[in-house]
Amino acid sequence: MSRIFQLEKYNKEFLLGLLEEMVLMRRFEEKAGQMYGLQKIGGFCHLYIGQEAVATGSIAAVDLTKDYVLTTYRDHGHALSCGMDPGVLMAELYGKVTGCSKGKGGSMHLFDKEKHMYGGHGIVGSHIPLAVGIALKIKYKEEDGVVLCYFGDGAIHQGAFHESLNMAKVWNLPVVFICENNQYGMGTNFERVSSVHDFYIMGDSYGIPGKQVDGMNVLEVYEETLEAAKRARDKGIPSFLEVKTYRYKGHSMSDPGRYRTREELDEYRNQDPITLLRDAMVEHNLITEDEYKAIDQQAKIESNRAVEFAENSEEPDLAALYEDILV
Amino acid sequence: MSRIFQLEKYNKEFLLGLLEEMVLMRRFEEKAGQMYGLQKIGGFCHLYIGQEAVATGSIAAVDLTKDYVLTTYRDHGHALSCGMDPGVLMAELYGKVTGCSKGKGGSMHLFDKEKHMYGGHGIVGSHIPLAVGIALKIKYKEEDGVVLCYFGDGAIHQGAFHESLNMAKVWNLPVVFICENNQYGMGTNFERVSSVHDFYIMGDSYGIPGKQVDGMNVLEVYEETLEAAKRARDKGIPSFLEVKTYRYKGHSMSDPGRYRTREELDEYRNQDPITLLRDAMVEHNLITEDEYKAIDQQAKIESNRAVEFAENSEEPDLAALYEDILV
Amino acid sequence: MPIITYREAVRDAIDEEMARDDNVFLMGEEVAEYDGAYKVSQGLWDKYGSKRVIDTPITEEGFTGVGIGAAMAGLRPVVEWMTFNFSLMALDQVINNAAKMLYMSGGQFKIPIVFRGPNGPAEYLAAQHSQALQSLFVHIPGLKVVAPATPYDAKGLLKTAIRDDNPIVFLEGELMYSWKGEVPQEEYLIPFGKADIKREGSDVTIITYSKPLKVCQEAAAELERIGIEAEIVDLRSLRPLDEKTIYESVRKTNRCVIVDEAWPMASVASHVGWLVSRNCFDYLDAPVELVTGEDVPMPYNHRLELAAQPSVKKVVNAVKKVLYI
Amino acid sequence: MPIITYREAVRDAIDEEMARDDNVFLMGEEVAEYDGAYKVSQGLWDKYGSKRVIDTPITEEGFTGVGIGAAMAGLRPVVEWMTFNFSLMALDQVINNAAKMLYMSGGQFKIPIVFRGPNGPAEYLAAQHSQALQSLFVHIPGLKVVAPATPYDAKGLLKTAIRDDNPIVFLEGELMYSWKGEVPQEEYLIPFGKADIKREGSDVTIITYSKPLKVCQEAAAELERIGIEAEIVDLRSLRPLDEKTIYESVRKTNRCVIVDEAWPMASVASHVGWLVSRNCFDYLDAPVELVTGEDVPMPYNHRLELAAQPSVKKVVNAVKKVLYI
Ligand SMILES: Cc1ncc(C[n+]2csc(CCOP(=O)(O)OP(=O)(O)O)c2C)c(N)n1
Ligand SMILES: Cc1ncc(C[n+]2csc(CCOP(=O)(O)OP(=O)(O)O)c2C)c(N)n1
Ligand SMILES: [Mg+2]
Ligand SMILES: [Mg+2]
Repeated sequence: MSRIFQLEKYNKEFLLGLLEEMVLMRRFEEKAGQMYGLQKIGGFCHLYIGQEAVATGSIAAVDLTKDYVLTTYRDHGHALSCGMDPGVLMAELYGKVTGCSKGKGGSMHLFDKEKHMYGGHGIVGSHIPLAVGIALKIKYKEEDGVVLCYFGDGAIHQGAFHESLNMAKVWNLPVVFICENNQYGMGTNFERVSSVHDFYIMGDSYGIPGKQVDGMNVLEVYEETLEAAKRARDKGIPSFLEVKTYRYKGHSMSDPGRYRTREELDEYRNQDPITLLRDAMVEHNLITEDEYKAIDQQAKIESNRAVEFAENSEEPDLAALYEDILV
Repeated sequence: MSRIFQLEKYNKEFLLGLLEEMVLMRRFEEKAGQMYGLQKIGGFCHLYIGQEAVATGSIAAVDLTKDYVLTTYRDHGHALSCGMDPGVLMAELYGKVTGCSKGKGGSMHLFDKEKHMYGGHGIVGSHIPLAVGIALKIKYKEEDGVVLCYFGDGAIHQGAFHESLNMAKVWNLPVVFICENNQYGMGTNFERVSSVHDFYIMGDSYGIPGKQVDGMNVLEVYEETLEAAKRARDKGIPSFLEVKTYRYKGHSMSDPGRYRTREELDEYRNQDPITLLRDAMVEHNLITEDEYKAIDQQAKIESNRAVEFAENSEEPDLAALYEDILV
Repeated sequence: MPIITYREAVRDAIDEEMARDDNVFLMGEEVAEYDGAYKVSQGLWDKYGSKRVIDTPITEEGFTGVGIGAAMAGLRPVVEWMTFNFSLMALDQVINNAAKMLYMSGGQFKIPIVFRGPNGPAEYLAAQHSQALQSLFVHIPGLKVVAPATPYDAKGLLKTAIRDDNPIVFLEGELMYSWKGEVPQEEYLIPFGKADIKREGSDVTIITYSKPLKVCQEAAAELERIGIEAEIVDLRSLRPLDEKTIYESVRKTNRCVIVDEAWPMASVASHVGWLVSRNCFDYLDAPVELVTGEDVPMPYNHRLELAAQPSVKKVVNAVKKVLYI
Repeated sequence: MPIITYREAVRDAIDEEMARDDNVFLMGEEVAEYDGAYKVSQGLWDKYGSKRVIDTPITEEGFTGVGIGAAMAGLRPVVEWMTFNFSLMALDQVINNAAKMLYMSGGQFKIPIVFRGPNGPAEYLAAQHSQALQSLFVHIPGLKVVAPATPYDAKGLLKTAIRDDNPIVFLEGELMYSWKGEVPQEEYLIPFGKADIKREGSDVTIITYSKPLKVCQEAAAELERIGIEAEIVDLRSLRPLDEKTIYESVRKTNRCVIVDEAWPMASVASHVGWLVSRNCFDYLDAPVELVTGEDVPMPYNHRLELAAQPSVKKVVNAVKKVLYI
């Protein structure tokens, strides 16, 4: 697959920002995986490797002083895109009190109210209505915000998705529904459980504009989100973006991923979102190999620092068990 | 609205059967309403008056020795179309032990396993997956059946509807999903809670043929159901029919129906499904006014007999309270 | 004091809180233009308009989640479930989202929301439409659950609920809506976690809440005629539970009957039964008896339906049993 | 006797019943090609194919309803919920359809179905993925609920469940899947409603079920060291409940501790606590004590997570308390 990157439209800082963010995600996730292997992290841990362009491109298109992000348990990438500190995230993965959710949420439940990162949700499909509720608040308060709501291809079949799209349109609420179609639920190729194979057409059932987006192209994700967000912001028209992407790792750390072929995986690795942007930028003389290496080095350093921060942080006090149940 | 009835295609017995069935429904429901007024019947009681052509036309298109019917709490009409005895139905409405559900189900829960009337369900949308399950059994057992699953315009938004259509198509199951769009939930015009106003297009999201059907024309309902049932039976392709109809009475007996205008009601009364068929048959010299009167008289007699049967039946024994909880 | 119905008390509480705080709004099926399936919200749409009184599609899971999302973002939704029977479709939202958000976000997201509507059996409605489902909610940490039985309690507790920053499950009752009682004109709030002694007595403690209160009051009147003075403790708030008032009463009367229209297993009734047994161990002169809804799906037939519910006779018999008479 | 894991016991039960009866089939998320999220169904798809081992979309409400419909029509589905946390999305189907169909159809439609999967906390999963939800199901008439704690019990009870003509909720546990135990090669069935005395003792009765059995066994060993002989009653079946065995044991030991990993309010634990208090009133030398999951959403941090669950120490302390030592 060949892609056209019209880099001329963007300033260099912006492109570098996207690249740095994606590289940081990649290195952060590798580190998380490594620490999981060392049993520093336990439970479910869903890595974002391969999907970096989705969170990066789309969240770059909004303004989190007024806009909002909600996603699934596969939330490390989105949290980083929202500007959350890698150390605070890693500490949460470690279950430390310095984590964003005080060690009570863990990998699947990253939250930062200040940064408008509204979670990190574990039940497939169930956070989609929450996004509509946040959009309702925006309209109610006559604010200027937009909600980006991410979910997987597996969530498409859940009733909550359909109920949400209908309500968002009936009430004209500013939500952009973003399906990260990484083509697998756990071990299930989406085509095996889906009666249609192009999800974006489902917008039609709700009078909502639907579009398929190349999730390996961070700029396409950015552009499409920008347009959808603008439509939501200016006209209260919700949108539905089906972003085609791929995860390189298993569903979670415990999944060996035997349900797919080496070839398929390689095919996607060959259209790696980071490599694609880097190569385009190199081609356009926006970055040198060495500069890229420096970015990568920086990402590694930040990820190591995150681990260090997590390692050196305290566990929550036992008293925390009975805190935060009620206000 | 003018309708064309191509009566030539049908034999007289068949047409008379449809007419008789619709008239019986009308008179039965009027009687039920009357008995409700006399407090012989209590609770929720959802009359089918105005919608007779839907159950009559569609159930005429299937063979209940191998096919199945499931519907909502607005189930008296379907029960009659399935050939259930008016007396047994009225007795159920009275809560008598001679009722089809031994007086334990009532108006909303009419069942007849023998006649393949699989209920009578009270939770909006929740019986739709059951229909898919029955269709699964048909395929599993390599039988020749089809399931007709009825629900209202209000049920369209429930997640269960969408989950069901997807599964029916993924597994190629013989179900015909029939939305009786009588244009109101309780007091809510469907357009106020629906992001699209033509439901039949929703089939597209599931690769399921969708069609809008004139629910005041019993023959159109019959033809479309016949075609959908054939497709389901022969090819395992589910269908979605949106049947446009209207209820003359309130949502249930306690609803005065103030949310709609006299004019709107009159407009639909002027396309009454019974009158339309009767007039067409008169025009085609298939029936005389006197013969029609005799049919009507017969329906009244049957309805009166049903009341008599119910009145003369016993209440269930108190011991029944603890029966039928488990097998 | 003016006498109003339970329905009016609930409506007035919503109305007053909506007037007081712009962030409060009401949503649910048929709550706006139709004035509510049980007319609880009558007139509110006329007064506040479609922005603040919102008709939803029939999507319990979805609109409950929308309410929770709005609460995350700072609004104060009152979500009406047409009846609690349909709340089962929304239980994932209540349990996995509303009750857990504060905890799993490490204290960042409070969820100020009220889920309310009629709970418990009404008449001739059969199994799917006649359930008293409080036990399911009371089981869940992160929720508060209240179940007032009088107009006075309904108004005071609902106003407290709407101002509370936690998710509240507020149980009303179709048959209670027409019950009447004195409600002061002046504003008042009733705190959660306070039971109310609806009748003082020295011979036996009858613990109840919600609709069965009336049955207990009638039973107490009947018992009085044979010289038995029953004390009636109306829990009002199920989570938190006012253990102190319960124990004080039982330690005084030494006998206890619990009356609850829900099913018996893993219920509020049996929970309180264990609490009393444990914490009044040295005071009890007889085992704690329960009068609950019978352990059956609700039948349609009215005679059976009545037999499935707590009755004056059942309560009187239970009291006699704990008094060994 | 061969020693196998709990996972294998569950798998063998399904396998044997599928081989015995063509109407039995398995459906759920990832049960077929992926061999099950927890590998319970490993090999079954290879053996029985896509007709009888069915991967579903992620639609708990929908596929649970499909199972119930198939059961109405005469098949015998085994529905796997990947975990019980997700069963909340299907609760309306279980409670309003499966549990009520027989009753509201006047006895016409039986629902022979098994809902099964791992329940209760595992490790590092936080609030939405670590819930012991049995109390919600036990509350409902029209269901049967079983919760075996050993491979032997799991196999025998699951085979009974699959042959039963009623809706059965069958609770397993992620952390139990690797537990090992003796399971005979020959076919056997275990009837519902029979508790099993897992350890005999004369000083105190510890009532438990499911995963906490192990904690109770360890506690009993520790208590033995200080001369206390605990009798452990493993309920196995929660609905129906074997009251007879419970009372016999308590009437012998005169002291009772109930251990349950679910939350305390309106729980199986407090229900049994009330039953014992009431029916062994004259035999109890101390109030019944409960050791339950703490009344909090489950935290992610492992230390907190462990603190939220029943532990050997908590059980030992509760036993000491009822022994006044
Ligand atoms: C309601 C519910 N059912 C099942 C699960 C278990 N589960 C977690 S992730 C997952 C697969 C989801 O796939 P998809 O939506 O494509 O997201 P992805 O993991 O690929 O990002 C499943 C089945 C869950 N968390 N919630
Ligand atoms: C899940 C659920 N929510 C709410 C109700 C209450 N209710 C009963 S009928 C009804 C309106 C349904 O309208 P529609 O689907 O159009 O069917 P109709 O009554 O018009 O035939 C509502 C809201 C219910 N029974 N189930
Ligand atoms: Mg996916
Ligand atoms: Mg309708």
